Amino acid sequence: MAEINLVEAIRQAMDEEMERDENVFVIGEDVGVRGGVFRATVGLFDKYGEERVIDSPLAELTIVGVGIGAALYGKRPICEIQFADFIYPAFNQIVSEAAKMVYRSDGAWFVPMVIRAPYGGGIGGGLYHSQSVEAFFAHVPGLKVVIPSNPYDAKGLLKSAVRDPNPVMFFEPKKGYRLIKGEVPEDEEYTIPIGPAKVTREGRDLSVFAYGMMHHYALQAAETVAEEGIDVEVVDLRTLYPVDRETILESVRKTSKALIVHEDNLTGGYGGEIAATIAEWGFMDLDAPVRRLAGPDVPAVPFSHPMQEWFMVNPDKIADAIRDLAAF
Amino acid sequence: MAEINLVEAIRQAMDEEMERDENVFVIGEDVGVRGGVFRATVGLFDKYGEERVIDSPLAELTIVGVGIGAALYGKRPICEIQFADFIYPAFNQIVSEAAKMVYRSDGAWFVPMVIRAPYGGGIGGGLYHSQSVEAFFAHVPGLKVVIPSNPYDAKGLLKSAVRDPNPVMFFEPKKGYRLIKGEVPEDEEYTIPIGPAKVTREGRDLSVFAYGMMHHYALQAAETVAEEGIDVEVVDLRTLYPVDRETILESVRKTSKALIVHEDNLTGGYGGEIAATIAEWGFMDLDAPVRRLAGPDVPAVPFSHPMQEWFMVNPDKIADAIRDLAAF
Amino acid sequence: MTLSNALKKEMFWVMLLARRLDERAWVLHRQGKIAFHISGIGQEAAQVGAVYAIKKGKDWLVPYYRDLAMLIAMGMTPSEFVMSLLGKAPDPTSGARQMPSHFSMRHANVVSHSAPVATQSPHASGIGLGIKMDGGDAVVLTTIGEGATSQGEWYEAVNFAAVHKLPVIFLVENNQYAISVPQEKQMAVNSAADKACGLGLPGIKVDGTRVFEVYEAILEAVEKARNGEGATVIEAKMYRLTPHSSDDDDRSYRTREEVEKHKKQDPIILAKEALIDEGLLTEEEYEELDQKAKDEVDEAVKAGNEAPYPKGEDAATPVYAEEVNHG
Amino acid sequence: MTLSNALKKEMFWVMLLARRLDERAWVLHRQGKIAFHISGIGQEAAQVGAVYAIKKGKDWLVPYYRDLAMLIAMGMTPSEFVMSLLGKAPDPTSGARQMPSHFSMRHANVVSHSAPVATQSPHASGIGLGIKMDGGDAVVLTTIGEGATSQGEWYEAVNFAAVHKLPVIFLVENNQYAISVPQEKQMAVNSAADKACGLGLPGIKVDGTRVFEVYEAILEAVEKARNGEGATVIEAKMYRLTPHSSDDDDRSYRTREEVEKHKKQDPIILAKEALIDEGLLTEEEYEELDQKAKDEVDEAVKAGNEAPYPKGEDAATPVYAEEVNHG
Ligand SMILES: Cc1ncc(C[n+]2csc(CCOP(=O)(O)OP(=O)(O)O)c2C)c(N)n1
Ligand SMILES: Cc1ncc(C[n+]2csc(CCOP(=O)(O)OP(=O)(O)O)c2C)c(N)n1
Ligand SMILES: [Mg+2]
Ligand SMILES: [Mg+2]
Repeated sequence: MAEINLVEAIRQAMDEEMERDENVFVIGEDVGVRGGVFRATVGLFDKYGEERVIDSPLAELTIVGVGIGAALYGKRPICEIQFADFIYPAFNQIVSEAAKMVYRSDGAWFVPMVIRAPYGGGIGGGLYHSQSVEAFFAHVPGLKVVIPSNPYDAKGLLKSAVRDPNPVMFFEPKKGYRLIKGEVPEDEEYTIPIGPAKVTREGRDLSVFAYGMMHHYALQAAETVAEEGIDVEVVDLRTLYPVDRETILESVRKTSKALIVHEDNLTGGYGGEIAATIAEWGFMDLDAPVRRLAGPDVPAVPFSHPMQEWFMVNPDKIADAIRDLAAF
Repeated sequence: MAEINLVEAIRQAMDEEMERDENVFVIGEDVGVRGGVFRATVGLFDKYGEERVIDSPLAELTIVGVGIGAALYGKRPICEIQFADFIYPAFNQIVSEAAKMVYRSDGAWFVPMVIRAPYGGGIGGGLYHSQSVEAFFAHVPGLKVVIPSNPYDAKGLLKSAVRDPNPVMFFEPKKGYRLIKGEVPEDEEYTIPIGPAKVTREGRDLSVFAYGMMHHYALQAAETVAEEGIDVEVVDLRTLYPVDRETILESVRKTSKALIVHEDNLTGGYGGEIAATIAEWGFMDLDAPVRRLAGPDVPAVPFSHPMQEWFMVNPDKIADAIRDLAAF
Repeated sequence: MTLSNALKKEMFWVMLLARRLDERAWVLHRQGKIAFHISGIGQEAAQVGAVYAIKKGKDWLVPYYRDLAMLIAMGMTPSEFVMSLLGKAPDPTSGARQMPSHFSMRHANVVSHSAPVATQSPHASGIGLGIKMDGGDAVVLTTIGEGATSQGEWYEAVNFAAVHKLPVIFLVENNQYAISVPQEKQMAVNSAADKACGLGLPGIKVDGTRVFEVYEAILEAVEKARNGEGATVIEAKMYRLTPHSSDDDDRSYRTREEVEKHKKQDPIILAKEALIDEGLLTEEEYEELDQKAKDEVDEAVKAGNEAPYPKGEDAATPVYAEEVNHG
Repeated sequence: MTLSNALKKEMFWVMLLARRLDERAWVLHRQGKIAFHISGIGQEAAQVGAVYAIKKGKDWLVPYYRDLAMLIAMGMTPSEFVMSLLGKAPDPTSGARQMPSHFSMRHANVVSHSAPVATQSPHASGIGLGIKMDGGDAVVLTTIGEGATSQGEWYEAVNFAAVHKLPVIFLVENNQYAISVPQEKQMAVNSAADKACGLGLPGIKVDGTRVFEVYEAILEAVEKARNGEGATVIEAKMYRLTPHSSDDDDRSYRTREEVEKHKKQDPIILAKEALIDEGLLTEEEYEELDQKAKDEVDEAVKAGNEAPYPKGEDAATPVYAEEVNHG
């Protein structure tokens, strides 16, 4: 096992999949000689050439729309959107086309593709380099939405995403690209199935549901409050869509209290779906209100440091929310 | 008072606002000589001329992007998107630009505009003329999202939307355009504030939260079950974003049971936010799980009649869900 | 390559069959038997001329909703079309999920079409990219209305194909209206072909009412594409002889005189005349063909009427590829 | 209209001030005092030339993130820019909500800019529409990078302005790269100005390193627009002399030789030489101006350092117009 960071895990996954299947290719802005602005595609251009590592025009609709066409033809595109904030020009292609292709053709056509995008705040990126966009897509039948929280999962899930016959939205917590490190098997190939959430910390007192960077923070907060005697179960949702309702409800059955954490705006955010799931099918297990801790309802993370701090959910805020709910 | 239908109420609102304020103008596909494919702008072209009733190129990004520019300049555009299903090309302009303008300029710039779009199924429109899109927008700080359920509200709310200094998404239940009729004052001018939900039927046993066509059906279902002795309170949400949490929680305080109804897909739909609101701040009032009745998680309403019926929520399905919850 | 006489007659037959089928759809709508029809009447020459210039089974077609004649030329049967008109279970394009005319024929490389205009154009470029990656010599033909070329989606698709010299033919069927909106409110150039100069690829104009002229123009572009010389934009100009769809009333935005004038350029009449002039067709043979077309359409409607509706719950799947079961 | 000598010197002064300010931002970044800078170095001639061709206070500017010199020309002070660099509360563009260089100056008709490229272009057309509706004779100048013209958004914006003959100048600042991607991967035409022919409006090329040439070219387009003759696309070609931003490392995609070569065409040097040639400037005067610029930048940095950060909770508003309180 070697310890690598999140972005390296992602790079390795792409590299291995490109090596395994010559239909896999990468398309995006600056993914070629530059190796991606976050360096996720470093080395791929040299290894696979400009035909399989394509510097697209500066147009996200092109990246995704052309990717869909290539997928219909039989290729396996990995589309990189430079920042999740810039995915909206491709929204129509993703929602109207990629997501609905299987259904509308009664299964005749597939769109096996991955759309990768770094998301999330806390990196001084201001309103347009910090957004969380998962809620827009975790509502669209036909898509799968995956958010890894650590290198091991990132690599295994991305490899599964590339092999998946459906369009997979793969959102990467960019703040964790270099910050989050973890062990990844060196010689042994592995994948992680898209779908199941994972209990990453067992506990009795309450359940925290999170993903991406917030899952990383949730584990930290859980350690903090453990010293105070609060025994937290942490669930890494990993696949946001389709939702793994069973794992969520099972955890609530055990702890009777639920806190959902995300950095996206509270209202209309993904947490609503988890809360609703619990309020509907886990109601009889509940001992307390279902709590959500999320970004405030302002457009996005502001640039100036104090404002960014005000916006961002962090381990302290999570620990506070845990204490609050535990005390209920 | 005169009885008019929903689309006529909308037409009247635009006509009156254009008469009141010469900065108000309409832009969209076929809104001119054709009077709109649903006839919502009939007569406006003759009355106000082609400068104020603009047949745009076939491009929704243009409609909204140009509308934003005109609003920045000081105009009051009403942008018509022919079907809500076709709003996605404009997603970037709405979410990145219109919604964030006030915040990002610290209040220097406003975007007073209305984006109107017919939404919803049950009209034989198939996958791309039936969609509900409110969940995408009722998550975006800076936008307001309004869905009227009857002519009186439609007229009053649309007039408020035109006068609102913010971008307002105004989604109209197209199935109700001619089907839903109601009294509207003839000579007396009125507006309805954007924001408050409305209790449209008082009841003790449980609360149904709905909007648009589903609110119309919820009232019908409430009458049906009333004969069986179930006393339903119906709340028309009307403004989906920002959410009127107070009215929702007040109703739950009274009835202790909540059913949320929408025609959009269940998972990740707007109902999740309402359920989460109740599960968090109304938890102590609840006597039963928070229920959602919504469209199934398939891409959109299929064309063929039996499949459309299978997809659509209707008064019978609502009545069944009410009976179920009442019996809990 | 000049067309054989047999092929010319075949092309005429396809146009005629598509026309009779299309007319029948209007009748079915007037009879209240179908909910919706969107028509290709007036555009058959462009559609059939174009499809005969590509190689069926090898090349790709990414069509739009007016391309009924194109699909007939590609092998879709009238009864398959009627299934979709009626929303019957055997509809092979979508299992009756989509509205009629949202074509798809995977076995013939005809990609599934949706309703939001211009979304198909980037797909064509992506298919072209795939072909180029594999070093293949197939080409992609994609169609669109002139109104829809106002979408950034079309611009981006053509731009990508131009930058990468992809084997794609972007055929614009300019029928002069986008529902009620005339061309001059869509663009400040005279022709969608003129847009090509701003994108760095050839732009060709052709009379879209004349099937053999269209064939020649497309063939040239196809051969270029096949030889690695890249993409072409072609505008075929014609006139939409019917209302936009069965939901439309075109009297609100154009005069009857205008429509009548263009009926003189009906591509079926022009093709018929051309064949008669060339001695390839007689009035009698035409009447026979016409009767045969009507008979086939009758058969198709009969088959459609007899076919079952899908069950409501069939609509639950397939949302994801793994739910697909064609067993 | 020929430029007065005073105006020429003023333009040079603005370029120089912008340059020194921009350079200081790089220094602040190297010192770890700011988190981010995106530079206009190499583009000052185009920016200042363009702005002097419009009427401040009357005309509109819809800029993009590289337009520091343009903003200085419009009246933004160096200290205002430094506030945004440092994320300090007095930042007048966004109250420190946005990253630096996301300009806005409402009192000067400079529209707020965001980061997603090309979103500003349709706004320019919309403002042009408003002006036309009111029968005004103001014009709109909007800028964009050559890479961003690949977005459908730009195409749609120009198309609308062309169809409606709106008073908009679409200035493309072609600095030859979009981060690492060279022009030939963006477009198959030689110049963004060549895109105009496909949209039915004039497309003009100008040397973007020569401030007075840019001025002349823009002025002509502005006068046309003011006279109701519609929109123009203008490409000013220059070279991005710095990395894309402080996050970029341009050595991965271009050689040092290439960069050095273009430094010989530095617009500041060219403008200085032109003024000296015309006898409007001496080396001594230049040194004085330069010192003055550096002093002003020093002052600005000092003011920036002394200014307070916003409070975290200031970020809670204004989300909606009714929360705006400039009292
Ligand atoms: C994105 C989008 N916006 C609006 C529509 C509604 N609509 C369907 S066809 C049409 C006009 C299309 O005109 P054109 O592209 O010229 O093709 P034609 O129908 O004339 O063949 C419109 C506005 C749509 N289908 N998609
Ligand atoms: C929609 C969108 N996609 C990607 C980016 C990231 N990005 C910022 S600047 C840039 C390159 C812009 O190139 P160009 O338009 O030529 O302008 P330049 O920076 O060279 O002045 C990219 C890809 C963005 N800001 N917006
Ligand atoms: Mg047309
Ligand atoms: Mg550039």
